[in-house]
Amino acid sequence: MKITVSKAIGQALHEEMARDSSVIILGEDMGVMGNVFAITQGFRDEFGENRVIDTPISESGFTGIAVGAAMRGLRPVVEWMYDDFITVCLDPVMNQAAKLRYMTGGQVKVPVVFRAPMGAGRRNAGQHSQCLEALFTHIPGLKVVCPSTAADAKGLLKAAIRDDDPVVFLEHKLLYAKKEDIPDGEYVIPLGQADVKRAGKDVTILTWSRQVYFALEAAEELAKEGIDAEVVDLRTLVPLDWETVKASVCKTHNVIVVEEGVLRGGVGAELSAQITSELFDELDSPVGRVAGLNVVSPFSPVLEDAEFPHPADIVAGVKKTLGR
Amino acid sequence: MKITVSKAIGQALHEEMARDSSVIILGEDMGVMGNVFAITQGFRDEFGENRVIDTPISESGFTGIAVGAAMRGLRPVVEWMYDDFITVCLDPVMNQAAKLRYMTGGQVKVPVVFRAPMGAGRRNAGQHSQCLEALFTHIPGLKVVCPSTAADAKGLLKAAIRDDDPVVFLEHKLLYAKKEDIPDGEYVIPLGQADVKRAGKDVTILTWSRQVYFALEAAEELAKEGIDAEVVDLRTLVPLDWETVKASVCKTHNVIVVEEGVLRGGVGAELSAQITSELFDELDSPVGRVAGLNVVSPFSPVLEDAEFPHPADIVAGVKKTLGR
Amino acid sequence: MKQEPRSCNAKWYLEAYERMARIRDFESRAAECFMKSELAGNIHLYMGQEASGVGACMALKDTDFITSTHRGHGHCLAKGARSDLAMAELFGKETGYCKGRGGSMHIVDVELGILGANGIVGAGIPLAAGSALASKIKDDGAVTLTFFGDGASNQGTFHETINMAATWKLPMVFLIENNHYGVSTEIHRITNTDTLAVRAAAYNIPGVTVDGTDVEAVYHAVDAAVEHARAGEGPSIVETLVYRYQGHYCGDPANYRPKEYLSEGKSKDPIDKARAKLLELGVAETEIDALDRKVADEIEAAYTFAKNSPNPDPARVTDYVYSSDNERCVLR
Amino acid sequence: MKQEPRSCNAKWYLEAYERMARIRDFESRAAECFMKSELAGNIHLYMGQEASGVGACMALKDTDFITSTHRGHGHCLAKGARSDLAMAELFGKETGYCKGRGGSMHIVDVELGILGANGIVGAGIPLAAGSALASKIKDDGAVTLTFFGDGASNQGTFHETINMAATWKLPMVFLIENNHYGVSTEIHRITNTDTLAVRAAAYNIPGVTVDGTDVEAVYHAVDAAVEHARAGEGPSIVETLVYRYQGHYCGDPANYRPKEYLSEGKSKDPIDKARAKLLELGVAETEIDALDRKVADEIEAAYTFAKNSPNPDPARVTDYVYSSDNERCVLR
Ligand SMILES: Cc1ncc(C[n+]2csc(CCOP(=O)(O)OP(=O)(O)O)c2C)c(N)n1
Ligand SMILES: Cc1ncc(C[n+]2csc(CCOP(=O)(O)OP(=O)(O)O)c2C)c(N)n1
Ligand SMILES: [Mg+2]
Ligand SMILES: [Mg+2]
Repeated sequence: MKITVSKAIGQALHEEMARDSSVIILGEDMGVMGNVFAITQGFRDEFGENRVIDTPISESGFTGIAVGAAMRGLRPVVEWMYDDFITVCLDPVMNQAAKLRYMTGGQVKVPVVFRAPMGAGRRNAGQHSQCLEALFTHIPGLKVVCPSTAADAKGLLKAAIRDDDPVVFLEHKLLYAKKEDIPDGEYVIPLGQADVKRAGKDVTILTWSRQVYFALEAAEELAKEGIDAEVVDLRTLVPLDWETVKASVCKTHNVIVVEEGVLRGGVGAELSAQITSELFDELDSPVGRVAGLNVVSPFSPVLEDAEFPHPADIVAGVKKTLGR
Repeated sequence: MKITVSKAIGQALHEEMARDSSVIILGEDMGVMGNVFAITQGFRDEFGENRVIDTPISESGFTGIAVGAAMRGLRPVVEWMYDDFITVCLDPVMNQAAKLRYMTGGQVKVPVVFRAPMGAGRRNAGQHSQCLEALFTHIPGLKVVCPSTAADAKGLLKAAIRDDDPVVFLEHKLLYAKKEDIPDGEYVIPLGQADVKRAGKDVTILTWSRQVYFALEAAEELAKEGIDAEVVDLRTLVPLDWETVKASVCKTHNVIVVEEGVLRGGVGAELSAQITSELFDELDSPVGRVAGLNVVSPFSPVLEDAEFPHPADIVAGVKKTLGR
Repeated sequence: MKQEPRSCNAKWYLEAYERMARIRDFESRAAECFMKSELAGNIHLYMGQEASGVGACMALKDTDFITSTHRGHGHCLAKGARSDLAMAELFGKETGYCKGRGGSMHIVDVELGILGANGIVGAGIPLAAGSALASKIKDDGAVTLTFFGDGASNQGTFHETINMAATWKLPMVFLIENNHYGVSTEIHRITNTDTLAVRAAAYNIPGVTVDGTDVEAVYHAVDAAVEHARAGEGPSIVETLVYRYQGHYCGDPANYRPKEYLSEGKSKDPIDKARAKLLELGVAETEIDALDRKVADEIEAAYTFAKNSPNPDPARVTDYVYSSDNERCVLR
Repeated sequence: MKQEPRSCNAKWYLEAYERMARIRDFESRAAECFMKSELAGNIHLYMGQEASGVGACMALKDTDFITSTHRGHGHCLAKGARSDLAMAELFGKETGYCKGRGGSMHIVDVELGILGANGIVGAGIPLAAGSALASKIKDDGAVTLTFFGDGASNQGTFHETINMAATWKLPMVFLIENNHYGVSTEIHRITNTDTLAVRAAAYNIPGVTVDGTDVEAVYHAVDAAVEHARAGEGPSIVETLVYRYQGHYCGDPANYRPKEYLSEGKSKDPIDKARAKLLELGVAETEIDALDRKVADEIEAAYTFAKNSPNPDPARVTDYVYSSDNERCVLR
C-alpha cells in the first residue's frame, strides 16, 4: 500500500495509542486542528482530550510536563512545531530527560519521544529551516532517529515510542508528502539499524533523512559515469549501526557523509573522525563531507538552494573523493 | 605581575567598562555580590547599577534583553552562572543574536559577549559540569573563545567585547584560581589566533581551556620517554587559526585533539575531519581524540575523574597515536 | 495614567486611514502573489488587525522603537516601513529590506525604529526590553513597544521580561494583539482568565483591554501607556481585541474556527469604521477615494519594483554571517 | 477553599517536630563534613526553612508526589526519604540514593513520591505538572506539590507551567519558599509586588502567603490547597515566608545580607517554636529530649553508614546512561 510519510507517521502514532493507553500526545495544535501537517486529524475525537492535548505556546513547560509524566509511567509523544524551537525548550530535553536516568543511578526511566519536523527547502528562512540532529547527538542520554522513507518512519516511530529512553525523532518537512509503499500489518523497526538503500562497490555514501533521496539520485548520475555508489541510510544516529558502516567502508574503501545540516560540528564530522581513526588502513581517500554551509538559512530561494546539498553537490563530492 | 585568571577577567571587564560607556554587564548576582566567583566586586559602586545589573533568574529574558540592547548600540556582557544553563536561554543566542546580522542582510550588528564558567572536576554533578563549546561552534554567526591562561583570558575578553559579533566566552571554573603572569599595561589578543604553548616535533596536541595544562603535563611525561609533543592552544574555536594548526601538523605528522567535553559530536570530531580531509597525505597516523566519555557528568569524585581526560589519558592517547 | 485624551481630528484620521489602507492593500497583493506562487515560503497575514498596529504606532514618535512578530507586515508598515522594500523582501530580492535573506518574518529597519519581525513566538519581547534598557541607560527619551499575540503571552519570555521591565521601570509597552487564536488554538482553551491584561496585576503595572478594531481607541490606550513609560513610570500592558481575517498562514482554511468569528470580525472592519468616521468628520468621499487610489498606486509600484528586482547572487550566500572575519568564520 | 481546619494535636506536632529535627541534624552533620572536606562538591542548606517542607509534606499522603530544588535535603527528608541513603548520596557512595551518580542536588526516591531535587532553577515545576497530568489521566487521586524558591518564580517555566496547570485544573500545588534571596539577590530588587502569591490572580487560582516558620500554619495552608487540588478544582499557590540561615551554599559568608535578616530568622526558629508548642500541648520535656536523641542517633548512624560505604567502581562510569542498548550508545 502506498501512503505518504506523514500518513505513515500518523499510523504509527495511532497504532501505538490504540495498543497502549499510556501513550499520550502533547503539542501545539495537535488536537482540534489535528496538527499543522494534518498528522493527528481525528485523534482527539477518538482518544479524548486527555490523551491528545492542545498545549499553549509554552514549549519549555509542556516538554517538561511530558518528561514528568514519563517519570510517572506515561509514554508521552511531544511535538515541537519545528525543530528550530528546541532553542526555547532545551532544558527539559538536555538537563532533565537525557540525564535523569544517570543522575538517579538507574532509578528512573524516561520513555518520551520528542517529534519535530525539520529541514530546509521550503523557504522558511533562518528560524524555520534547520536540521539540528548534530546538536542532539552531542547529548548523552538521548537517542536520535532521522527516517527517510514512509516505511522506515512508521516502524522506527513505533520503536521509539516503545523505547524506555528519550528519543528525538526528526522528520523532514519535505518528505511528508512523499507517497511510498509500506508493509502490510504491524511491524517495528528496531532503533540502531542502518539500511543499505542501494548497494554499490566504489564508494559509500552515508546519509539519512531527505538526503537519502538526493544520494540515490546522485548514485544514478554516478552510475552513468561508471561509479557504483552504495547508499547507506543510517536511519538512527544514536545508537549508530557501526557494523553496517564498517562493512560498507571495508567494501568500497571510499566514503562521503552527506547531511543537510550545517557542516561545522555536523554529524559528518563525528562519522569522519570515527571512520578515520578506526578504519584508517581501509581508506583509499580521506572521508569526504557534503553538508550545509556554515551560514544561517537564507530565505531567498536562489540563496537557499545554494546553501544545502543537492544531488549535483553529492555527485561532485563523490568525484572529488575518488579523485575523478 | 602574577594574578589569578578570575582577576584577569575582572581586569578586562573593568578596563573595557572604563574605556567605553556602552559596555554594560548583566547577570545573576553580578552587582551587589560582585559575582559568585568574585569577578565584578566593586563594579556596581564604581559604574552604577545602570551598567552593572543584577538580574532575576530569568536567563532567557535577560539574554534576550542583552541582544536587544546590542542592536541599539550597547555592548552588553552577559554572564550565565554556568554554561549548563544555556538550556534555558538558547533562543536569544542561537535564533536571535547569531542570526540577526544575516537575516537582516547585514543591517544589524550584535556586539554582545556571553560569558560563562564551564567544566568538570568540581563535583558539581550532571547539570553543572559540562563543557559545551562544541554546541556553540555548530551555530553559524557565533564566535567561540575558550582561554586557558590569565594573560589570554584578559586579552581575548577585551577583543571579544570590542568585536561586533556575538561571542561566546567560556571560562573553566577550575582555572579561576590559577595565578599567572600577565603583561603590563593595555593589550588585546585578536580572536582567531592560536598559541603554541609548547613547541615539539613528534606529535601535535590540539587543545584549549583547562586541558592545555593537562596537555603540558602530559608533554613533560612524554618527554621523559623521548616523545617531543607540541601543544597548540587554539584559544579561539571560531574563527579557527587553521594556519597554525596546519603548520604544526605538517611538522609533526601526528595529531591528537584533547577536549574535556563529550566525545560524540565534540570539537575534536570537526578538527579531525578537517585535518584528515585537507592534510591526509601529511598524516602518519589517524587523528586521535581524547575527550570526555559519552555519559552524563557523575557526581562521585571517583566516577567524575574517570569521565574526563587527565594527563595520563593524554599520554596514553599520544602513545596510541604514535603506535608506542 | 493621565486623564482621558481628546478625540482625534480629521487630519489624524486621514493619516490613520492611509496607513491601514496601505497595510490592507499590501497584504491583499502579497496574498494574491502567494496564491499564484509568485511568492515562496509562508506569509502570515495581518488583515483585519490593522487598527491595532496603526493605532499603536500613531502613538509613537519616529524615534521610538517597535519589535514585531511572524505576523509583522502590518506593524512594520504602520511604523513607516516602505512598501516597495518590504514587498521586495517578500519576493526574496536583493533590493528588499534584508537583501532577500530574511523574508516575510524578518523585516527590519533600524533607522525607522523597526527592530524586527521575528519567527520565534515570544522572542521579540526581551529584544524590546533590551531596546528600552538601552534608552534608559542612554536617557534618550525613546519608548519601545513590543507587539505580540495572545499565543505568545504564554511563552516564558513574556513573564521573565515583563517582570524585569516592571521592576526596572523600563520605558516600554507590552501590546498584546488578542485575535483569540494561536494557529488553531482558541485562547480560552489554554488560559484561565477572561482577558490577558489582568496579568498586569502580577507585576503591579497598568493593564487595559481595548477594542482593537477601533483605531482611535487603540491610539488613546497606547498613548496613555507611552506617556506613562516616557515619564519614567514603567511599562503597561495594552491588550487589543482583534480579528484575524485569514487563516494562520496564507492558504490555511481555518476550519477550526466557528463561522461567527469571521462574520463578527468583518462587521467591525477597522478600515470601514475609519472611513465612516472620516465621513462623519466631514471629509469628502472623493478625498477618501483619492487616498485609496494613491495607496493602490503605491502598492502597484511596489509590486512592480519587487517583481523586476534582481535575485541575490547565489555566490554571495555566505555574506553577512559575521561583521568581521566573515570569510574565515564561514570557511571552517 | 474549605473552612478553617482545626488545630493540630500533640501527636501531629511530635511527628512534625521529629521530621524537622531530622532535617536540622542531617544538615548540621552534612555541613560539618563539608567543612572538613569529607564531602565534595557543593551543598545548599535548608536550615531555618524546615517548617515549610515539613508542614507541606505533612499535608500530603505517602502516595502523593513532590518535586524539589537544589536546596532539596529538607524536602526529601520531610517526604520520608531515608537519612542514611541520602547521606551516602552526599558522600557519592554506591549505597546512596542515586548510587553516587547524582549527589546533593539530585536525590530521588520515586517509591516515596520524591520525583527529584533538581540543579536547574525552575526545572522541577513542569516535571511536577507532568506528574499531576499523569495523575489526572490515570485518575489515581494523587496530588503533586512542587517546591521552589522566590528566585525560581521568575523563570519562564513558572509562568508556562502554572498557566497550563490552572487551565487544565491539574491536581497540584505550587509551593514558593520565599526566603527573600536568590543567592545574593533580594526578591524585592527583582520583582515589583509585595508578595509572590499575588501572581495567582494572573491565572485565576487561589494564592496565599503564610508564615513559613510556623509548621502548623504551613500545614493548614497546604492542606487546603491539597484538598482543593484533590477535589478537581486545580492548583493553588502557597507562598511560605522563611529564612535561609546559611549562605546560598555551605561556606558562603552571605555578606550581601543585613545582619537583621539572620537575627530575625533565628528569633522565629521553626524548631524552637514547635518545641514550645509541644510543651504547651502538655508533652513532657523528657519526651522531646528523647526524640532529639533518637534523631541524633539516626543521623550518627547515617553518617557512619555513608562514610563506610564503598565508592562506585570507576569502571562502571558508563552504566545507566540508557535503559536499553547502553553499551552501544555510549561507545560511539
Ligand atoms: C517558539 C515558537 N513556537 C511555535 C511557533 C509556531 N507558531 C508560529 S505563529 C504561532 C501562533 C502564534 O499565535 P499568537 O501569538 O496568538 O499570534 P498570531 O499568529 O495570532 O498573530 C505558532 C504556534 C513559533 N514560531 N515559535
Ligand atoms: C537556570 C539556573 N540558573 C541559575 C542557577 C544558579 N542558581 C542555583 S540556586 C540559585 C538561586 C535560587 O534562588 P531561589 O529560587 O530563591 O532558591 P533558594 O536558593 O533561595 O532556595 C541560582 C541562581 C541554576 N542552578 N539554574
Ligand atoms: Mg493570536
Ligand atoms: Mg530564595
